[in-house]
Amino acid sequence: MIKIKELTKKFGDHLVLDKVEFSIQDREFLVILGSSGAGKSTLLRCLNGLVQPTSGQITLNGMLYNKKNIREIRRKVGFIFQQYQVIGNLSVLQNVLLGRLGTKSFWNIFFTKEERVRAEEAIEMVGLVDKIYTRVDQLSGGQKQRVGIARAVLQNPQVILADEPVASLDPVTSEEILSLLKRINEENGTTIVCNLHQLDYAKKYGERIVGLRYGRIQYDGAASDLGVSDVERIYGNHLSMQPNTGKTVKPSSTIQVLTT
Amino acid sequence: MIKIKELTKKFGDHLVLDKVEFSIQDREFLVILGSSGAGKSTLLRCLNGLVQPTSGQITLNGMLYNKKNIREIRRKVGFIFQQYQVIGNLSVLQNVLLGRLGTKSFWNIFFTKEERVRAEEAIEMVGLVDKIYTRVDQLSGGQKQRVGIARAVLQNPQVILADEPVASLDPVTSEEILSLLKRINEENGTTIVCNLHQLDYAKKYGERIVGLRYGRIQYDGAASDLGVSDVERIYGNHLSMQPNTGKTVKPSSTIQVLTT
Amino acid sequence: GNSSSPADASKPDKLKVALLPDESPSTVIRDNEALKNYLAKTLNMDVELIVTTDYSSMIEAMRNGKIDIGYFGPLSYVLLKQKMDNAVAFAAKVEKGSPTYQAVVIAGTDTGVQNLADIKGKTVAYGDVASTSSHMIPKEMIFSKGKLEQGRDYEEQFVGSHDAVAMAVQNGNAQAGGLSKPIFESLVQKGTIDATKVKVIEESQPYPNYPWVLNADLDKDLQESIKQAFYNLKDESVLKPLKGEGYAPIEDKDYDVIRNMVKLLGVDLEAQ
Amino acid sequence: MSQVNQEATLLIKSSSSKRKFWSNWGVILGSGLVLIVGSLLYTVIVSWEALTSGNVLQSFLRIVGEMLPPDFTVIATLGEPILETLAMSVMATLIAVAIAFPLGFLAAETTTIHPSVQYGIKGLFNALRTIPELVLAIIFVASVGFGILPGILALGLHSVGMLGKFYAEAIDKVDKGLIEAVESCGGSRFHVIAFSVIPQILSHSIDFSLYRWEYNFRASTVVGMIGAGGIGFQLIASLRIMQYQEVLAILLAVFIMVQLVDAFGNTIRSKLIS
Amino acid sequence: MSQVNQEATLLIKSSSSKRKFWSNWGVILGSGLVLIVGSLLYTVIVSWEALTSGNVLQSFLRIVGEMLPPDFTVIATLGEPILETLAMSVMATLIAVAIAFPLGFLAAETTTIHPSVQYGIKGLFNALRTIPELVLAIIFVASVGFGILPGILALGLHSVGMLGKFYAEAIDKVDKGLIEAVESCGGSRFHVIAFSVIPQILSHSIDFSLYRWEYNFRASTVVGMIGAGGIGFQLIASLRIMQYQEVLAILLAVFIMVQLVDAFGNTIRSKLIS
Ligand SMILES: Nc1ncnc2c1ncn2[C@@H]1O[C@H](COP(=O)(O)OP(=O)(O)OP(=O)(O)O)[C@@H](O)[C@H]1O
Ligand SMILES: Nc1ncnc2c1ncn2[C@@H]1O[C@H](COP(=O)(O)OP(=O)(O)OP(=O)(O)O)[C@@H](O)[C@H]1O
Ligand SMILES: [Mg+2]
Ligand SMILES: [Mg+2]
Repeated sequence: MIKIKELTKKFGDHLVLDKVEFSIQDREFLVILGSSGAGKSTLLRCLNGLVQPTSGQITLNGMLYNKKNIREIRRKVGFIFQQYQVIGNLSVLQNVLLGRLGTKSFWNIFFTKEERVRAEEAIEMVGLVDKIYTRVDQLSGGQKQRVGIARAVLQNPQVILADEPVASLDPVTSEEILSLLKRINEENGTTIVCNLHQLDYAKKYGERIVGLRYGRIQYDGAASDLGVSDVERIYGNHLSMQPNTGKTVKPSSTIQVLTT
Repeated sequence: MIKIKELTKKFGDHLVLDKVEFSIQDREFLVILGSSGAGKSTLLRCLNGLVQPTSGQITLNGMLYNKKNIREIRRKVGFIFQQYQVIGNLSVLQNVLLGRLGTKSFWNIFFTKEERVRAEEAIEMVGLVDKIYTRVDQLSGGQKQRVGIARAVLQNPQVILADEPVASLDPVTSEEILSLLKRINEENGTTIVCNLHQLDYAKKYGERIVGLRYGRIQYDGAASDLGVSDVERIYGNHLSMQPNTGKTVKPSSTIQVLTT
Repeated sequence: GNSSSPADASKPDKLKVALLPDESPSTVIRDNEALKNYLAKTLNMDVELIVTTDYSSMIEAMRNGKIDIGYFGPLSYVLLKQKMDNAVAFAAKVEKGSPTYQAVVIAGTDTGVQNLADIKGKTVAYGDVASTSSHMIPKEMIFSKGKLEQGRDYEEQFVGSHDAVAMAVQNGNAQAGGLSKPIFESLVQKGTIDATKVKVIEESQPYPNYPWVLNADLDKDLQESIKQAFYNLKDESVLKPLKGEGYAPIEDKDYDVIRNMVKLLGVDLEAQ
Repeated sequence: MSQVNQEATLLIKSSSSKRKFWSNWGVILGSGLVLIVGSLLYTVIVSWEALTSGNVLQSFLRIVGEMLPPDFTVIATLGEPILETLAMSVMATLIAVAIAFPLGFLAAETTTIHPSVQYGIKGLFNALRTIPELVLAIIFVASVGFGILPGILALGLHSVGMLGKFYAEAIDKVDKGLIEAVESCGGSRFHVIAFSVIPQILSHSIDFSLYRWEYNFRASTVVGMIGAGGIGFQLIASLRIMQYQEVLAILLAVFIMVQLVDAFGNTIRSKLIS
Repeated sequence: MSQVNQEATLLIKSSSSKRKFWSNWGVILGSGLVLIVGSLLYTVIVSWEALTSGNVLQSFLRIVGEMLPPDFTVIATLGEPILETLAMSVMATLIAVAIAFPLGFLAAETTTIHPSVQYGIKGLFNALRTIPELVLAIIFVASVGFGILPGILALGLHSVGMLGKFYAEAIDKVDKGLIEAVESCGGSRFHVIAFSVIPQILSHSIDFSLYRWEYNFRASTVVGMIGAGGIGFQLIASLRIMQYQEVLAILLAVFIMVQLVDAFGNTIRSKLIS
């Protein structure tokens, strides 16, 4: 179980997370919603220890996050990055094998045959078997995303934090990946925390939804209970761009259409 | 009008586009669908001259794509990148101003006050006004995406090629961005070619849909006509991961759940 | 003194001989085979010849027992001796019948410099800081006879080598310069230096020539055979590349004149 | 865990075929190996005696000991030489950057106008690096006389060779995606350089240039030998007459300068990143 | 278009406040400017005469003319010296890489174990660069005698200073996101280095190391002076007696070597990228 207490994060004077407080139960499939810049990624990164909170506490199974046990926590908490974060000049296989590093001693950089076989299985899962020796900087966007997913899958952690894992994937692949996460969740009992932008996926796969806005929790409840008013509270009309406000058209501007 | 004739692209011996042939009418809102790795990005990149086709021809308003007129073509054809491709250590404003470069002489690297004002307007459009002087490497994923959109908007081209412009955006922002593209399309008469992964958006915003699979056109028709069988033809069951195929469970594998 | 040669250095199986040619080192390399063979035959032992262009490294190598005998410039010998009691100068090259040599002060013909006193306000080219004949001797000449002091009365420039001194004067970068007389003569003879453009304005008194120095830690018999090998050197084919007529015995006190000169010029050699 | 998986080591595969991989890298690694083993053998053979003679450490300690304590009285005379060296190194670096930076773009595959120009300029850089500062300095002393000017010219020209090479190599390592970002807007080659390449190589280029400044400061030992002045001459002069304590004091003065340049670089670097 | 917009020039803003921007960069740019203008003035003042005296070009052409045609007869004698230099430069570079590469990680902010270690090792690198090869060479001649060994040790140790600095700077420029990729899996600091940092700096590091090899080949002119042999001694010897035609011939031989190293580097680079 992950307990988050008064979690606050500032970048400079920009408050990104504002006293966020909630718990994540074991075996839960939690979806985090929020508009762009709401702090979803930052929250997830805190849960993996990649971002040092400005204040507040996080515990995993009662273990407080701190420098000393960070490797142990990370071994138990896998991460799928929004911006792929795959290492361009390593092959797909090498990138996926990184998922095993948490189990290795400080100096050990070699992988066993068994680990390799498992990595190949994970790569097969995400449909990249024909790219196994390809350098990942030659992959398409969705393919890179899947490398990151295979990496987390191979890690086989207690918790998988997935930061928009299907953002660059087509609907079929998206559903397959989310089903995969769901199955890992159900069959292996892995806790899944997943940032999503698609409400339909959130409702279909998530058990519980946490909605963020300006770094504060706006909604925390069952996925099935999420109503239209909740969605509005989460997303608001946060862009300055408001259609049909009746602003006057700027004359002779080449981008006049935008300013109406 | 863009005419694509027998467009073929190989990376090594990997055939990514296979004699693709279709035309894009002026003022059209065209959505390209296809699974991950189908060749959507490659197709769009060919249309901007960023990828040199292995064979085949592309013409814009009858002008053949070649080295000599590539700058002229690009000035008329804007691009929104799937992987943002914003320049990390320039500010949001500087990145957006790049959209004006096509109109400038070879050596001119200065921008006028007017251009700057328009850039600010475009930044306002995409809701990044408070980040205008921020270095873009400090932005969230969706914010970077919006910088790329503002850049194309400022360019005010005849054609905007958008490679998954809303992949990293939340639903509200996504709809706003797509509405924005739609309005540019309708009010300015800008042709839009847009790679999308969300079928519902494709149907809502696209007039016409082209479906790609393994580099070949599987569907080309009105968005409203896209039926379930077409969708299956476009996406297929392309992952090797097939649920319920009854494979035997590998014993004692920590990722056994994946191989069922 | 801190001579600390290892025990087995007193009778090495191979004699290490170092040359620091104050002129054409490439010629020396090309021609050193003759000297090497002569020594090997006479001493009946292996000989290794080392040629360097740097004074400091040779001094340090000698002090640390890395070479057994070496051919030093007078000033570098003085420097060495000061730090190594066991360094013994035993032979000096005989040129024109005498184990001495001279330096010259030269000047460009069109500079109007006729004598040492005319150097006032001019630029003088010297070779290397630690060179006897392309620095110390000419500087002393200008100081004692011309009554001019560096920095106050004229400017000095170090250009690296004897040849470069002559060249600097010839092409007008310096109005005057100092170098070894034999080298200047050979440069004129070769035509490198045009005698109508550069002239000698003053010759120095004779100074003891370059000494061969040996390490007194060597086996006494070996020392003696080495000395005799040089004193008895008559073979033209060996001597010609060395540009000498033979080698004459010499003693440490012969170099007192250099030490005095050093003191006169105010160079502080009293380190440690 | 005893069975080691070769795929996962750091070797980078350029293709999925193992055979191709080895024929690609085989030549490179093979010739590298021959060079290394050959050099090692040669060195050991010719230096066996020196390596095994007993008093290596003792001699080493003695000469180092003679440098102690540093004789700081020499510092008093170093004021002008340091200023001279500073001016010489700054000017040399400035000249070098001014020439090498634009030429670097022509020497980089990514930004050159034609392969023949690329190879021509790379060759020029190689030639400039080949000619030692000492030789250049001699040529310039003959041309412009003594003083810091020949030193500036010699150090500056020689530096062009190194800086140009480094700039060009950094340019060839930029993210091609960000070049496309500018190209896709219809930007010219010059726009690509100004808005994509330069922002990407800026940090590295500053590092190279500052290193070269520091190098030029130190390299005054070389040109100092032949009359180009500066602290280098003082160092060589003290070395020649075996005033090792002075040598150490001068080196400490140079060290402070090196530390300052380094700190300057760190400041810029942290400002660029933040 | 006459009105120029300052925002869009290449200056990189570190904050949205103009004031902060200037106070950040003001010090750096200000001190840079003082240095440059000061140096320029000093140079012009002390070199005015040299610059304006008429025969600069004439003298320059004369001395260059004296180098022509190159005297290739000297090449025949260069066989062994070239081999010596090759062995010396390879060994020196090998030693330098072996010491500097691991130390580089300790000297980089990104991978160091403690700031004090970081500054300590950076200081060591600076010190090693400060001591000229010539001084190191003399120390090693005193320790191990003449031959290529003192040359190897001098060049190797001096090179540690440069390579270490460059490695560390490259490490501090890696994409932090890719470090997170390994960290997020629970990788140790060593895993981060092996699987994220090294793949990212590999290409740059190879460039630096090859450059240093080439540098060490060329720097044999310096250690050649102290009897370390090699082609550098030949060059200095010919230079001292002003056999400029020989000098040119030797430089051409060195140039070929430099071109070869450069081509070797290009091959590796293109293999790494493909
Ligand atoms: N390293 C950083 N330095 C400064 N500000 C940052 C940094 N990282 C993120 N931010 C800011 O923090 C805010 C939240 O960022 P975050 O990445 O958590 O958003 P998000 O909810 O994941 O958005 P998206 O859906 O667009 O990915 C943004 O406004 C962003 O600009
Ligand atoms: N530079 C390249 N070198 C080699 N192969 C490439 C390169 N770029 C793309 N590919 C390959 O071409 C195929 C199509 O790539 P493309 O980026 O067009 O796919 P896509 O349809 O945009 O997929 P996605 O939806 O995942 O972005 C992929 O299999 C990819 O691996
Ligand atoms: Mg995010
Ligand atoms: Mg794509």
